[in-house]
Amino acid sequence: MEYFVIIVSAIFVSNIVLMQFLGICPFLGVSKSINTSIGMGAAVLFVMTLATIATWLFQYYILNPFGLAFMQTIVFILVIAALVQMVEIILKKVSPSLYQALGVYLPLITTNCAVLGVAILTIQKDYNLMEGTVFAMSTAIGFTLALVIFAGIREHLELMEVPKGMRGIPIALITAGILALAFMGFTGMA
Amino acid sequence: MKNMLTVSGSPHIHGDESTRKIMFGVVYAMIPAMLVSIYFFGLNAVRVLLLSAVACIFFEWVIQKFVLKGPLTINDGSALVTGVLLAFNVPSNLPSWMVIIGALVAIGIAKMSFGGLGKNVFNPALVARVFLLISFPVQMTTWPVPKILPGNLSDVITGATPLGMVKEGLRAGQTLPQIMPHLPSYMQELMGQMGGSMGEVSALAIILGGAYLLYKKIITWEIPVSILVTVFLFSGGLWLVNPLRYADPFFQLLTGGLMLGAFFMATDMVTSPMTRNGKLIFGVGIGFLTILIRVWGAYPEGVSFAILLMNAVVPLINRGFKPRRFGEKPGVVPAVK
Amino acid sequence: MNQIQNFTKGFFKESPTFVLLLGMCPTLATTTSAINGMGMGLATAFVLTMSNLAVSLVKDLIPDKIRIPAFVVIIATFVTIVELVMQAFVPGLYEALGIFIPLIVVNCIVLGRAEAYASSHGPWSSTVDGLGMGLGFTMALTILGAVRELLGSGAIFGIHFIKGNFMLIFILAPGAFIALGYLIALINRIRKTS
Amino acid sequence: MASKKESSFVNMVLTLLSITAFAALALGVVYVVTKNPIEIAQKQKQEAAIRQVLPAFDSLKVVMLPDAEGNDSLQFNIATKDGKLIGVAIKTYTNKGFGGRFDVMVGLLPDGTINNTAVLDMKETPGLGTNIMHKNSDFPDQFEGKNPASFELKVTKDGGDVDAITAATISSRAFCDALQRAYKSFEKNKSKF
Amino acid sequence: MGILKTFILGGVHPEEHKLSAGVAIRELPVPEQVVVPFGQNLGAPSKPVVKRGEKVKAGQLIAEASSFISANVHAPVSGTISKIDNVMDVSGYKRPCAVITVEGNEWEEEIDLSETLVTKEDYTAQEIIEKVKKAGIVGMGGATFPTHIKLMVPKGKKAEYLIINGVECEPYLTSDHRLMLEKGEEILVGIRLLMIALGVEKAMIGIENNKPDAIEYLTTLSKKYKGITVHALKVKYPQGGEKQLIKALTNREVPSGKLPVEVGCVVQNVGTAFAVYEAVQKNKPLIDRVVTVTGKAVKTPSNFKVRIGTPVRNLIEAAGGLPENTGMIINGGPMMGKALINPDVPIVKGSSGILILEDEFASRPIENPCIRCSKCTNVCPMGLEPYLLSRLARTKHYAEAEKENIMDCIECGSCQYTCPADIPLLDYLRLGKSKVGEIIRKRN
Repeated sequence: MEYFVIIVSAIFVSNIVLMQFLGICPFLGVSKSINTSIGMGAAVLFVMTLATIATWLFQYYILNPFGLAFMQTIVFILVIAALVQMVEIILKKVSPSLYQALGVYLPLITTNCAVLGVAILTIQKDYNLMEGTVFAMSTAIGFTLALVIFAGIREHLELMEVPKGMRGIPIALITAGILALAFMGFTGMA
Repeated sequence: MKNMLTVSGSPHIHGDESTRKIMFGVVYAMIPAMLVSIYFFGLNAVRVLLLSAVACIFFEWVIQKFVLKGPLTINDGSALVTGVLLAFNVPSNLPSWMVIIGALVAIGIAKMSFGGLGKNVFNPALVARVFLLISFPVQMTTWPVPKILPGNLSDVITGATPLGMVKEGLRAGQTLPQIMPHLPSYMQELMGQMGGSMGEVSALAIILGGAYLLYKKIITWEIPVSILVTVFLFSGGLWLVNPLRYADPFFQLLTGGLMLGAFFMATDMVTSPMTRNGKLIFGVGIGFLTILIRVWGAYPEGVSFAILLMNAVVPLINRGFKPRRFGEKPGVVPAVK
Repeated sequence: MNQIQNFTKGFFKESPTFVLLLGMCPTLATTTSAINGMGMGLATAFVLTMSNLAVSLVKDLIPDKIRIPAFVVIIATFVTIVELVMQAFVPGLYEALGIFIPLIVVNCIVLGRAEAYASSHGPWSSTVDGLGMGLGFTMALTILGAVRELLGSGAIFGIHFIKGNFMLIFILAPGAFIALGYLIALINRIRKTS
Repeated sequence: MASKKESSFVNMVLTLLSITAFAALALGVVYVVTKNPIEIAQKQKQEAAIRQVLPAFDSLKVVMLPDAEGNDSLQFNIATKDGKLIGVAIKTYTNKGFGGRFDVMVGLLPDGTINNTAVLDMKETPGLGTNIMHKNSDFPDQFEGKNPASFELKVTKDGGDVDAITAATISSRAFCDALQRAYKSFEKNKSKF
Repeated sequence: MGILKTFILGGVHPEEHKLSAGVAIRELPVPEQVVVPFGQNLGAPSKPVVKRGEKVKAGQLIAEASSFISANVHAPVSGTISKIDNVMDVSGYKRPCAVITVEGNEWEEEIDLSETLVTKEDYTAQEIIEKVKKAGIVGMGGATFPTHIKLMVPKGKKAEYLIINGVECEPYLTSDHRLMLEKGEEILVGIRLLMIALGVEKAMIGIENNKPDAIEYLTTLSKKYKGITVHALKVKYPQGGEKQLIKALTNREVPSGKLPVEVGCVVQNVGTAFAVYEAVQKNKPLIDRVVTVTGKAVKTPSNFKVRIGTPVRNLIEAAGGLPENTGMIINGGPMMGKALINPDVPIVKGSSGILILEDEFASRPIENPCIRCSKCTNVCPMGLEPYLLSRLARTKHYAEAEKENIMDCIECGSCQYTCPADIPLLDYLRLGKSKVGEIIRKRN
């Protein structure tokens, strides 16, 4: 039940993009087509989960024992950057096809604040490793969900004559706002 | 032959459908619910209806004329439809300035920002309703108790909606059999003698209007039927599992904005899918989300949220559910030797 | 470009928020009131200025291949300093801004300016650039915060014009997107006409 | 412009190491400097709440005491002035809130009269449930100076004396629940102050 | 009879306005001069074999097929070739034409001008196809695809049914209807000949239920002819579309981009069957046809038997003259016909009707925004999404338009007919089709 609450909360109730404002850059930048959104979503799922596990281990086995918790930010960002690099190198060698699919998105993810954000939130919420992993995966799914829905709407708006002044980012933000409004319906579910 | 001949591409004749006809068809279909709201909520209902309609038309005109500087299309009746629907979605005692803000949100944010009629992704009246609900939670959830003319001309007593009473009762640890006696009867719910937004109270009046829309072929059966069936089955299943905790399916069908949502809000052409299968999926999604929010969410009513959420996935549905292309199912084709 | 122009470009012409559309996450998340927006902006401005200065000072000592990691370390250091200082002296604001203080590390403005400007300019210019951009960001966040606070709580900088709340939605998530959307549209319009 | 350093392995490792070392040093210094102020700030937050709900006092004793049912313990901040009991600030909670659990600091005078309340942490619906806080409405004012012995801590709908917040009965009820918990525990542990 | 057959996807039901259904076919007098375009068929225009000043007899070959998909053209009258020049034809473009000044009434000797019915059937398939080819017969329903090519079943395919299109689903038009009533026997003989040419055992005549007299008449007659059945169909436009008619009669669907023979069917129009009868039994090339002249403002809506090359104006005069408030003259029906620039262009092999619309119906209403009512999608007989395709074409997303099967569009106009927002959907679809077609050609 605890996991169920984490999952529902991360995907819907506190959707990372629409309610927490993390990962807005890729949300606005990579959401022009449904296919790229799915690719981006998959890449985020992959990296976010790994990064959360890695940073969790760092926090509880290195930072906390040595009283270095205040170094969290700097350590986490380095761990994530290194991780993305490693994933890129390993993926290139092990599965070139997966690399082809996700490769272009990987460099973008280092500066995706959602990844660092989720790593920090996992610590803040006192999740254990398993909970943290579930949290990270559900958050990534929530991110992908928002991204894909949004991409669908933007592909649709692409064919419409949106007023000149509203085209591009303004209408995207307003759409996101109404989407967030709709997501408020999930309030209270977890 | 006086003038030059007109040369244009075929076809050269046109059916008798028009946007205006469709929009006014919707307005006519709303008349029964309008009358019921006036019957139960009196002059306040008239005030909200008029204000909302006039404000919506006015804002559309102002934005088209001074902001977008495009052609004026307020004659097409779509702003009127939005205005009446918005009025239907608020309590009859909502302060006038809030009604005006609602109209501005519906027309300004949800409709004209996207380019006007046909381009909006979300149902304008519902965006306004949810916007108001979240902005002014107190005023938007304080419902006048319906009284019959002429007693309702003056003082207003407020009460809760049946859904709100159920939610609160459950929160307070009561069981449904304990709560139910305080609720209106099915008959009262059908007629509309219960708390609620002014246009949504009478299931009967809405079904009447819905039947007119179906008869005039302005809407098709898929969306309302799939919503109602899903709500009935889902809530019925829950009710069978635990009748102390979950309300019975008839209650779910008759209360809140379900009927209004199913017949008037979800069927909005602009924001619903294009194909039959798409419409069915859309309706099932709305029905499912409605019960999900009603039963497990913080808000007692979920129809508006459910419709807005499904509005958001309409582009995906349209992509996933294409009409059956001719030639896809060749039928019996003889073997060629 | 003289230093005055270098300083002022961040306010309008190259406003990181309204024109370059950088750092959207904190922009949306922390602008529930003018004061919060301003606090976030100033924290970012500090990191931006200091990291620009530091990067321009050490740029020639850093081999190209590890440029980005080195910059990230520098930025993260300043972010942590801000974190600790805020925790100590403005704990209320620190709590209100929450996770977005550590997240300055991944704010594209900071790394973006380090990479695009400080790594090829002198310390003086870089500091001015960082300060200008940072204050431009602060201004944008303060404006957005003020708009949201006014519409949401009927107040600006905590001074109430209306008793109680106004349109609550503007201090919640949907209002953030909507207010920023219209602000950007408005700024676009002004830029086109001027 | 001075020529850049070559990207040789030794160079890269050395540079990164030295930058990290610098960074660690700088952070260490700042950490040491801010350590105390941070602790003070954190302590002050709670103390501020206690000061808000109790009359002026000069010394504070913190004890953990069981609640009325004896299955949980609450934090009692016993305040004295010149050695005389001024009041007790109890950090109580409820699980019945709209957004689940929230914490309330309740200041009770020695005779059990409610002096004041402060909501510490909550996830109630903005604009509705958040009205249980002083800054948002006058709902909490009605508890001031009331003694739960004579003032039924229930909303009027449930037969009590508390006027619920419009459209936020659940939060109002939860608030009463938190207060009730504190009061019962106070009554039970009275002898221990 | 039970439930009437029809096609399943989409379709509309415009008001029928078959004003001239009860008016017998009249033969229009030969004009003083005829203009015969060389390109009257789908495919390559034919190559002239006569010169200016040459004397020709009625039925004499004046231009021959120039490539595989092409058809012969014959002199419809006797006289002198006064000019070979570019003259505006029904397409609105100037195209090579032979202008013949009519002199006398001389016919090619082999042509049998008697009215006697000849039912001879002992031809080989090859003989029939040869005669059809020589006579320059093209699809008379309006598509003008050379008929002899349709009769040559590609290798590896087998025709099972000959489908005869007597649907005439376009409003106003009655030429096929009258032809079926007045030349029923000849049509059935023509169908027999077509069956022999194709080597099929079964032929089905599809007629919409708004022509009960024709259904009854042909049903009675068909009993005498082996393998021919008559089927009443529900009235629904565009049932005359090849693919729709096959679906209605056999429940088979021609796959996207494929020919009807893929599902064992070959479709011919009743007018074509009649022309085949004349070509085979009477040696008469295709030099005249039945044309409906109609319109609400037309004094006497009529059906005329007209020589190819006769100016449209002559037909209109014969039907009571051009109405005062004429806004548009259409070659063909109101749904798929083409608006004429002026009434001086000549009748061609594909002209099934001349429709005159008054001013008030001629101008297009102002386009409103699409309200996504999905009516266009519901009426599209090909299961396409016209609202989307038109948007894609408008915003130049041609690759997506191709993926959305824009090339399947049969240009029936149902979408535009039904659109409540008066969007010229078909105009955009045509634009999209031509652009996508270009892209496809470039790719191959």
